Amino acid sequence: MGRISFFLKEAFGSLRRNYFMTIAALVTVFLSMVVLGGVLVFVYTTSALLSEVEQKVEITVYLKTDPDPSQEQIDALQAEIQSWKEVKSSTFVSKEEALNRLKEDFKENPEILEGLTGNPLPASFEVSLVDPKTVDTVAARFNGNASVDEVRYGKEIADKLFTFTSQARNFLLGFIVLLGIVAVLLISNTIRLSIFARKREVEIMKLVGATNWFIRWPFIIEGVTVGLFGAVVAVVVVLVLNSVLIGRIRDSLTFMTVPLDAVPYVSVTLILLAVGVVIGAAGSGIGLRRFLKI
Amino acid sequence: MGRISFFLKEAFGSLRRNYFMTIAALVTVFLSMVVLGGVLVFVYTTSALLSEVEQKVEITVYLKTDPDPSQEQIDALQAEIQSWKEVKSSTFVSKEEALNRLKEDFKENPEILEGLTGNPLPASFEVSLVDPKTVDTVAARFNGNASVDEVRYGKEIADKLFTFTSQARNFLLGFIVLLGIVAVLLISNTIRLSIFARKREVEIMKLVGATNWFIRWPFIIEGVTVGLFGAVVAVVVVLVLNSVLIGRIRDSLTFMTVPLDAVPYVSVTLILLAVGVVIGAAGSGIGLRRFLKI
Amino acid sequence: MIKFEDVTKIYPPSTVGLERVTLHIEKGEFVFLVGPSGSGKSTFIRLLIKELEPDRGRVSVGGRDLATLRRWKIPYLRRNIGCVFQDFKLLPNKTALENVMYALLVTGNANHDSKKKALEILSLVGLAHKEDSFPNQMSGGEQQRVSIARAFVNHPPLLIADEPTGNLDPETSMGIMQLLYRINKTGTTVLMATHDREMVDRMRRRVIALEEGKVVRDQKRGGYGED
Amino acid sequence: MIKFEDVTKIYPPSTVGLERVTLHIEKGEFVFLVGPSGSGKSTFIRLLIKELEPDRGRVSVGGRDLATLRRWKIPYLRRNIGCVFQDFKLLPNKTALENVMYALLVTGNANHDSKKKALEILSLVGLAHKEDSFPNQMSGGEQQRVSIARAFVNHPPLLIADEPTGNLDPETSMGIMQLLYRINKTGTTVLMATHDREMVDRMRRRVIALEEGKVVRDQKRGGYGED
Ligand SMILES: Nc1ncnc2c1ncn2[C@@H]1O[C@H](COP(=O)(O)OP(=O)(O)OP(=O)(O)O)[C@@H](O)[C@H]1O
Ligand SMILES: Nc1ncnc2c1ncn2[C@@H]1O[C@H](COP(=O)(O)OP(=O)(O)OP(=O)(O)O)[C@@H](O)[C@H]1O
Ligand SMILES: [Mg+2]
Ligand SMILES: [Mg+2]
Repeated sequence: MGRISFFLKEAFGSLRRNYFMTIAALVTVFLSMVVLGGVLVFVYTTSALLSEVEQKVEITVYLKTDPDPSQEQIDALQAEIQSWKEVKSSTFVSKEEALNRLKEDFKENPEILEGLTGNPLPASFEVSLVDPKTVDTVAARFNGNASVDEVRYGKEIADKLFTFTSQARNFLLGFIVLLGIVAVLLISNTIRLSIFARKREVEIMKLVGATNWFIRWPFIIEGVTVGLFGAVVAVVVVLVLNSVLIGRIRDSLTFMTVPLDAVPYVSVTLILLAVGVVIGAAGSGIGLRRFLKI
Repeated sequence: MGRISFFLKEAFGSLRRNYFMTIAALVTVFLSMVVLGGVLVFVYTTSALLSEVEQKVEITVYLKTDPDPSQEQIDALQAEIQSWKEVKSSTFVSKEEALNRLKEDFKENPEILEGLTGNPLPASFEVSLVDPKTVDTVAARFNGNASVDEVRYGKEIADKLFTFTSQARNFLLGFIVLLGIVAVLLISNTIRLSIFARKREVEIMKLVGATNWFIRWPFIIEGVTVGLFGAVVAVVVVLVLNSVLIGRIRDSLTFMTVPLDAVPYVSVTLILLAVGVVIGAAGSGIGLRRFLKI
Repeated sequence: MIKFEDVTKIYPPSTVGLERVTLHIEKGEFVFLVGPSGSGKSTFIRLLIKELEPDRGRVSVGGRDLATLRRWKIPYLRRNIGCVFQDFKLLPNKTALENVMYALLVTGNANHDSKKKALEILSLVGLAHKEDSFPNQMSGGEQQRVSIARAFVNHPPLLIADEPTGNLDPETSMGIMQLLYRINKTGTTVLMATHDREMVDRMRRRVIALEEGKVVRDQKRGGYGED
Repeated sequence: MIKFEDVTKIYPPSTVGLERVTLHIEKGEFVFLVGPSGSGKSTFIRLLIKELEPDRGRVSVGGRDLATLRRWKIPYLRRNIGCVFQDFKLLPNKTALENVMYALLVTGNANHDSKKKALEILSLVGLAHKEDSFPNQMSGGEQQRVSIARAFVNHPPLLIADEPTGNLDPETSMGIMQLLYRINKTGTTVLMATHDREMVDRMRRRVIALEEGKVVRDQKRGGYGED
């Protein structure tokens, strides 16, 4: 019988014979992981929503009206804008379209626009950005451009929004880190408790001549098994719940595109599995330490 | 030595002598409670924010323009509106004010309004409600009113908003309930594990003639002590963290009034303490059951 | 006092604990239970305190059929049977004194001299100086004597001892035997499982010998081996 | 083989375990350790396997000073000392067979006949039929014999037994003693703490008597009591 197969046999035998503690540990791992995973998903989703909101920050570039720029100038400007890597897309709104929009706005009180002769409205570019945080930089580039009259992007609102979203992100990040620590503590706590119940067993092993590692390996394998198994079940539950919930939320949120693909399933899965395995192993290894001193 | 004082002595002696398990149980109670409490606070706060958003649903009642209603009619309507108990406040916007607002909106392109002669805009009432959900009922009351031209309250948006907020509330409620269950399971799990480690002890007690309740009381007192103590520390941490965080969030959220008083400290405290005590007692009592069968 | 009628106990799946044991022990008797290792002595004792249930037959103690004894009444049965366990069964988190006192406290009517009583019994077994020691701070023989003290302290009408001198030197054993003898004199029924040939041969009391779960000898004034 | 030089062990705060013990046991000797309950026999043994450290003096085993033995080397010391513990110290989650095999497996060089070996030793102590029983499914004497089997199975050069017959009937005890005797004949040093007067008197081997932690007698061919 090889060493490794002996350790494996020991570990699985012990998991079976101490089934009560195995179940207790599994339950703790599972529950902690479900909460951690659920919150991870929630944070990812919220974070995607925040990005969505940030995307609403656009730059409107009003062109001069007196005289209006020539088509060449407009084309040149559009080409320049689209050559900037910060820009996601830009739409040209012609003078006519601007007027149509205005008419649409006032269709209840057409009297207001009755006296209008000609078209006093400027043409404009609506520029949306890859990273909305670059709005200041991009806006500044239009300064001094001959065709541009004015650049508007709601600087104050944008700044406030960014403060808010970054605070929210910090908060969520803090929450995840805290919850991660909590999950780690809860799991290692339970593993240590279940090792504590087998304190006498470990002492006997030492007294009949087992080395520390000979005792440790089966315990570590047990810890890893419990951690991994609990995490796998938790991952399944979290991902199933997530896809069910997201479906429902999306239905009720038609005015906002909920990014269904925002949750990186793979990384959530990997994070949970890694936490399970590492804490399982470390919890066992560290929990044993005090009993190996004999 | 009275019975109760004996049980108390037993319980506290045992907490001291099994200090390792006491600490493990305390840590679990504390951590579960901090998460539960933190989320309770978060849910209360978010729920208050949702109400804040719902408050933005207003009814705008446009009065007729051709001819404009008389001052008496306006006063009468205002009196009537304010007599409805659903109404929180109502503001009269006169024709002049409406025009001023329009001019303000177009101060960049005054040309548009140049041709305007007279004031084609209607006067209006802006009605905000105690409970925004009554918006349909209240809006319907204006039907057929002689001075009223049109009632607008963005029915579609309002409906969507309410679906969203109610879904969000359900989600948060579900989250809290789930987390409550998780906390209960985690705590009772740990308590049962620590009782399991004392299985032999319980069996011996039975074999020397102790009744079930004689064995149970000290364990229950232990459970209650751990539950209560862990919960108290958690409450303190949660409330302190909350007041620190809320301060920071408020600073960054100047465009929205964050309701600092939204968190009902007393009920959060009571919920956590009650959960701690009940689970401590029940966890011990139920955890013992299987070992009392001897 | 004790009545076994055709009692059989099989440990699952098929280990014989006791097989068709029928016997009768009168109030006030002093009985040795002997037999090789694994012959069923401890099984016999565990049936008496209803730690085990027989698979067949009837066990009664003090005129009470244990099969019909309600679950909640079991503690009251056990309080009337002082029992020295082969593996001591001391509470690990209690000192010697607390372990002995526990048997007094469970009865509920413990009063202020329960501590005095417990200390007295501890001196009787030569452990007055160990009152504050925990089980893992005592030698094997000391633990055994605490277990003996706990069984005595209630003055129960029936005293059962499962190899109470296995970890004791001959001198201390003799002391314990004399104690049991005195206790028996006051009317207490004493049942003692033992391997101590010398002691059994010297006392010349009733000897019940078990072998593979069956009673192979029941002698009024017997010795450890066949005469 | 074993050398105690002025060894004192005080259990905190002030219980004397051993006091100024100086003695020497040669390779191949057969030694009885006797003394009343609480006289320090188990303490003596626990010092030998470095479960305890002496407060003063020097313990050496096989020419090795235990005080200077590095922590990671302790398991190798213990594999060379077979030890029967007074409280058996069986692994509760392992069967009789697994418990015995464990002592073979810890050495790392266990091969395919470790199971055969373990079974052989179990039959030697009369427990072949209990190989699959867990400790809590065995009688006191059976557990004790598993502990004995585990101590033997490695053929260690030093065999220590702490009251290995306390839970055994005289016949089984005799069997175990003969086993120890045969093992000793093959050159193994045997140290046995016991209360079995009959056995000590019959064997006439070296007897070391302790009393309150001190050596009060060390006789080449002694009996249990003073001659
Ligand atoms: N819980 C159990 N499960 C299975 N078999 C058991 C159990 N307890 C005891 N046995 C078996 O029942 C038989 C009788 O055991 P018992 O403990 O009554 O013997 P004993 O006479 O007390 O022996 P000893 O003198 O060694 O203490 C033994 O063969 C033992 O292995
Ligand atoms: N861990 C400990 N802490 C404190 N005192 C102890 C501890 N272990 C043993 N003692 C005390 O040390 C003394 C010697 O104990 P030891 O176990 O060596 O006796 P022993 O000769 O083996 O007795 P026995 O024949 O009863 O087994 C006893 O008085 C005992 O109470
Ligand atoms: Mg027995
Ligand atoms: Mg001893």
